[in-house]
Amino acid sequence: MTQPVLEFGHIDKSFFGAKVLKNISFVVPSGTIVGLVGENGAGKSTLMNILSGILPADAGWMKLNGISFAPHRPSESALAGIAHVHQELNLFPNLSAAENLFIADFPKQRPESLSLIDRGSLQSRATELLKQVNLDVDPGTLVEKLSPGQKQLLEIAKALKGDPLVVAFDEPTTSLTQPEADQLFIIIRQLKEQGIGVIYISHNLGDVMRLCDQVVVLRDGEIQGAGDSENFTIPDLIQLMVGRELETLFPERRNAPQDEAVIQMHSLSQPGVVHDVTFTLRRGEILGISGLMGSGRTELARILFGLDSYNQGQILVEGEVVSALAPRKCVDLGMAFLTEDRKLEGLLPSAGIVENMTLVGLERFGSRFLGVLKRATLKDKVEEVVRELSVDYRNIELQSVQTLSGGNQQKVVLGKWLLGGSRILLLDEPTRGVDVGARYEIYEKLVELADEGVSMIVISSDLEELVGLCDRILVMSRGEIRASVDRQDFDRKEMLQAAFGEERLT
Amino acid sequence: MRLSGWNVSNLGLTYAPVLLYAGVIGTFGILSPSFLSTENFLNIFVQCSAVAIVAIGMTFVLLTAGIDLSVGSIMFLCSAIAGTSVLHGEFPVALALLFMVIGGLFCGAVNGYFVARKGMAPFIVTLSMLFVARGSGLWITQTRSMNLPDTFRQLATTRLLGIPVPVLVLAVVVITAHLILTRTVFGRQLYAVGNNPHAAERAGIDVPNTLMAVYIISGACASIGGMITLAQLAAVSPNLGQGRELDVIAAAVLGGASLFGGRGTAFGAVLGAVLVETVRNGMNVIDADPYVYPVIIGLIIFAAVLLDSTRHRQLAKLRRRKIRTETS
Amino acid sequence: MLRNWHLPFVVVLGFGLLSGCSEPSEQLRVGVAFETLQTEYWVASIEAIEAELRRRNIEMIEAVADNDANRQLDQIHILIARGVDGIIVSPKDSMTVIPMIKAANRADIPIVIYNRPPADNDGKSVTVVADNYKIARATVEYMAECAVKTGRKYKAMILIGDLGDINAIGRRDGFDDALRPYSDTIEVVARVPTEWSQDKALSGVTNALQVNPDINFIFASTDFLFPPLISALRTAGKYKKIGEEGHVLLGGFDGDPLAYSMLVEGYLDADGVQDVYFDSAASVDAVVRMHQNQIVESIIRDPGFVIHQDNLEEKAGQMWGAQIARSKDLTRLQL
Amino acid sequence: MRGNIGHIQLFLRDYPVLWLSLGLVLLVVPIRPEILSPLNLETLVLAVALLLVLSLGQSFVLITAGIDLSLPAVMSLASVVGASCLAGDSGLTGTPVSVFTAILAMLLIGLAIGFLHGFSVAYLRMPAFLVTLASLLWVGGVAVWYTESKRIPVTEEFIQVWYGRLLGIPLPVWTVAILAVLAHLLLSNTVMGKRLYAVGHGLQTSLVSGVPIGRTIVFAYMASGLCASIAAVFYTARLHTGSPELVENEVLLDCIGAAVIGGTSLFGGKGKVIGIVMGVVFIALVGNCLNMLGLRYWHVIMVKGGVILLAAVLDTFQTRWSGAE
Repeated sequence: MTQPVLEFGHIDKSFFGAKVLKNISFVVPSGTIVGLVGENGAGKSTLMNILSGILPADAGWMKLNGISFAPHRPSESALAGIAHVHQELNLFPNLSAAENLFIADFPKQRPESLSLIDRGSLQSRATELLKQVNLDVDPGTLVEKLSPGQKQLLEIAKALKGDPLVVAFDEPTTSLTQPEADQLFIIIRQLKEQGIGVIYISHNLGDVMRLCDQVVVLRDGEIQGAGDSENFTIPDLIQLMVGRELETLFPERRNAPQDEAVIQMHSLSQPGVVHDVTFTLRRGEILGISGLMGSGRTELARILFGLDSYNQGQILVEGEVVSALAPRKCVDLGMAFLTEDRKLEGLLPSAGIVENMTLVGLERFGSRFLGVLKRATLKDKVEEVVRELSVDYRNIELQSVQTLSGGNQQKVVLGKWLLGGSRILLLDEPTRGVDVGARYEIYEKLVELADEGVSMIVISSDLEELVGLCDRILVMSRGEIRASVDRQDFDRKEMLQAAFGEERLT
Repeated sequence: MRLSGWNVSNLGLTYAPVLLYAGVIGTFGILSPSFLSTENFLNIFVQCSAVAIVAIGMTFVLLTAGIDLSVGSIMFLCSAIAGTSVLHGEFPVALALLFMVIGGLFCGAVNGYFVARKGMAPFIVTLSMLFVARGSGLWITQTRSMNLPDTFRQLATTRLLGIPVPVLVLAVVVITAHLILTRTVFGRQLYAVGNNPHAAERAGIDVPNTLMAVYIISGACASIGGMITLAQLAAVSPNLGQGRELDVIAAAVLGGASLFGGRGTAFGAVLGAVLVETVRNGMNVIDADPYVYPVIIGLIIFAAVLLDSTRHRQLAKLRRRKIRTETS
Repeated sequence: MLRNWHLPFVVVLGFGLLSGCSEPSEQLRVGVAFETLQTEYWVASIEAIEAELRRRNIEMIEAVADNDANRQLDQIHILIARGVDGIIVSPKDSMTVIPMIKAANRADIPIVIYNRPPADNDGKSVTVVADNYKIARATVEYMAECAVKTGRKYKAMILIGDLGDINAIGRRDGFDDALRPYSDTIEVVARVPTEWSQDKALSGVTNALQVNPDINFIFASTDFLFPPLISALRTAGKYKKIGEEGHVLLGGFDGDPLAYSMLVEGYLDADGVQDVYFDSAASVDAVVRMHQNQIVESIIRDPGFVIHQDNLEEKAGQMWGAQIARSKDLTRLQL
Repeated sequence: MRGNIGHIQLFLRDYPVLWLSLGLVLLVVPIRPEILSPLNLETLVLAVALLLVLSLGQSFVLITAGIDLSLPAVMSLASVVGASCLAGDSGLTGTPVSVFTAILAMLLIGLAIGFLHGFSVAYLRMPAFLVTLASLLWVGGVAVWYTESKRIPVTEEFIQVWYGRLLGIPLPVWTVAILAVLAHLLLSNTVMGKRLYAVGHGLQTSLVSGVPIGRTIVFAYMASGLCASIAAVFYTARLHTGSPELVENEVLLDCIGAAVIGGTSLFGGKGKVIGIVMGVVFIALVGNCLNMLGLRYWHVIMVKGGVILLAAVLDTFQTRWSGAE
């Protein structure tokens, strides 16, 4: 048994009388990866906030390397050797990779009172750190030019800067493709080899099972189960997390897709982006598109929704040839696009639920002349959809959606399109940053819609998700469709191979 | 390598601002040969030096997504302080200049206090300062204009190594500002704060102090700009600096600073100021109808902005990530 | 609850009304509304008016509109609401003053227009104004005579004021008309728009001197623009006393302290003077007489005069700038 | 009753500027009771009306995260064009038709320049600040150029637009009240209103959601131009003058300041007509009180700055209260 590097003892915490953490005790041994799982609101972030010194615990203690540890502010915690890799990327796109690494403690030239940056030392120390995480870019590169995976690696490099004893990862893979995630896991295992204690928080239970040595399951602020991960199965974990049995994560389809084509794409090409893409989406079909980040899957969706242009090929919607696509026109055609960047393209973060939900379908509630809104109908309708999707909120008008959890945010975006009467959904990473319970609810809703004849294209990096949900999966690589697999022929290995395409060969 | 059409248009877009300058200078050069003399170019720099210096300070503020509307009034208040202390207090000129800088630092610190410590909107805080500083200045001068001794004027007309002092001051300020922005911890952290103040706070940057500092810098730059104006005019008039905030912000933004923070450079601010002054000077030199001045200046700013936004859109298109390399 | 909430309001209101009623009303009160205090001329004017009012034991209520005609109209309305016994207004221009006259007429309060005459209107008002065109023309004519005497050719420049100000137009036209007969000796090569702003004047003059280095005849539409003009001339090495080689013929308008000291030192050839003391005394006198329902002529003209090297001793006593300069000993500033 | 009081308290808490306005009046009344005289109240109401037109127009643009600095210039150009329509030799001079034509011409100018701004911002992706700043220069320049700085008189009929009364209440008060109610209904109750907020909250999201952002932004700037023209009609009639220098640029600070004090965000997505009205009342009241007190010129300016700061300080306290709840 290895030395415990971090210990939590009987931690309690309440907000305004409501207990959010109750008697939390567990140990993070050095050189061990501990998975911390639980639904949103289970108390994971509160616990991490206590660890990082943002919040004080009401009762209980923590020990770091056997010494009692009670940080009062984040800097204290960092100094003691606790590092965090956040879900929300705390990077500054207008600065270089090296500058991002050392933003709070630049190496300085003598005399230090001048605060002049020692650029040589900055460069060499940054290079060294980037090497540690296998990130092969020039430290002078602006962060806005890095891919999401590279950014996540940069975040880790930042965490490693202070030679930490414990590194806590909070949803590190949400914006990563599978190979990028694999790369990340290699690095995390390296940390483990170095004797660092790792806390790994994720909604992706597959990853947790693959990576972690031990798991701790939280529900409503209490530990529901803990131990070596070999002793748990994914269904066990889910049951512990949600407190009820979910027979399976993916609901069964009741109706098969109809034969009628809703979208037909013929030999669509745009130089440098996609090449000769042909496929058909049928009514009531859930069509998955799998592929690596940068395989052209998101770009294809953007073209289909009129956000980007194409120079060859034809698109038919409901049998009619459409040209000069634009989002507005697509919306009129009954299409919806749930984008991968929820904050920038999906939500009006500082607006309320009603304002967000009515964005697409607004005209349907306005009179023909002058567009005067029927506010009562509108609010009723929003409340109906909100109920249907079981969105959790405090005030439907005044609460800004950025204060909602990821799952609820995604439900709002989905609700926006449903309220707008969309019948063809393009869903790009629909469950990114969404916890297990909400994820199940979203799947359920999607399948229900498909059964009612709504067609959808689901783009996801999570192959598990596509396999569970889709009637058919297209595999893309380098802007081309490499394979089209029907449900009965789903084979993970084959699809992965297709996704890697030429890359695997070289 | 063959220059393809694509390359030419790309080059043209990348250097669009340069082409604009060349166009403006070329047009005036053809219309009046005396426009192209070295002396006249020095003139342009001398005449825009005050605005350029204040615009550099403004760039610091804009980098944090703030705004400083009070610079024109600070220029006036500082000049009023200097004028009064020399005329009525019989202080030596050097001391008066010191008072100016102290005045600028103080006004900037007050702005900074309310923005950084009280978390108030910079627009409102500096708008208040605009009124308070101008009011105080008018109070001090009793709205009289003051004519200052010759020592002040000599500050503006003396040349070192053939270069007028205001241009030298501008050079010192712009180089210092450039070094601060690119080579110091504060400068780099400034870009971080401007990009995302919450993330900057989490990263351990002292955001309030950074904000405080930019308003103080802006106040100081305003006082230096006031100093140069004062030296050039050898007088304090009650409308000194009035409405200057718009000229200054225009210069900074023409030079590439974003009103939404995180973007901008010191040299850019100077270029923006020089462009506007070049047009004004050029029209003066070709003896254009005075009524047409504002029309032309407005249209050239419009053209510059149009060019810049077109350039950005086109460059973004051209630089879009390529997923596949076309073999054909 | 509601009553409590209203109570302080009612108390203060009542107190206010009471104190308002008990205010003594024997002393006359005159509202003085100036469009701007931007130049020495306006400051001297308002101070002269204040002094004259004080001499007559009349209270002055000041309002300055900061170049905004609409704000000035508001201020007039507020003066009327305060129940002043008369108004002296220096308006932004000849047209926007008309609604002010009408408002005063409606309230039956006498109104005197200072310095900027109103356009034709059917309102009742008295205007005290200097003849800008005539004084400017006389000033420039004197300069032209000086020029002719030397027998040389001259290149002339004018610093034009704000083109929206009728007085600026008058002075410009006076300049043009004065030089018309001398077109073979004096050529106008530069017209610098200044909008009454010193920094615009500075860059304009500097540029003009760059293009036409041989300019040697300059008329400034206001003395307020002398500091930047001198700055530019010195930089170009052209600021010379009368009689020195390379002297530039200089003329100005207003009669401010700086102009006086320039005359004394021999830099300035001529200056058109508006007689501030006459103007202010006449304004106050008119407002008081109108209040007493006496008949006052509708325009009181300030003839003004040109002060120049030949009549300096004789006229300095009437020049307001000279009084100020002497009282403050500003001549020692050695501009 | 209790419910009512609850509402009043809520209202006061949401709009601390109301407290401040009230305090200001209470402070000034004992010194200058004339402030409550009908004559002065009318002056105050008219000042509110004038500033409110501009602030409403400005807030449409502010809500979309833009800004319109061109107002003074647009007003000047509309003013001189309108006045020269009245002075034209069309044979209509002096008839109500000429007044109608003049007003129409003025409104068209505002709409046209507004359209230009909207187009530049929405379709050419130019920054609003610079586009409208350039217009402030060139449109104002055109006005001066066109008239060579001369003032143009207007007819007696035209003046009635401002001085006329209906049921004893001045016409502009009616006009502005109707305008404010319309603006309120537009912003809170129509498709276009919601789109304006959406564009201000998130341009990219609005684009993806099929909001016609181009049209929406153009609408905002045209509304702002229209309001500027209406203000120009009022100013021109009030001052009896078509003038290329109708207002000083400071009016911009007043109208943006009023909107911001009334809760409109310069970063878009926030702003209500009721708040803007209160901001405008406050700014107009400060001006009126200071003139009433007859303070020296410089004290007036200083106090104005101080009071604006005070309003903002109160606002941050208010935010903190509601944040704590």
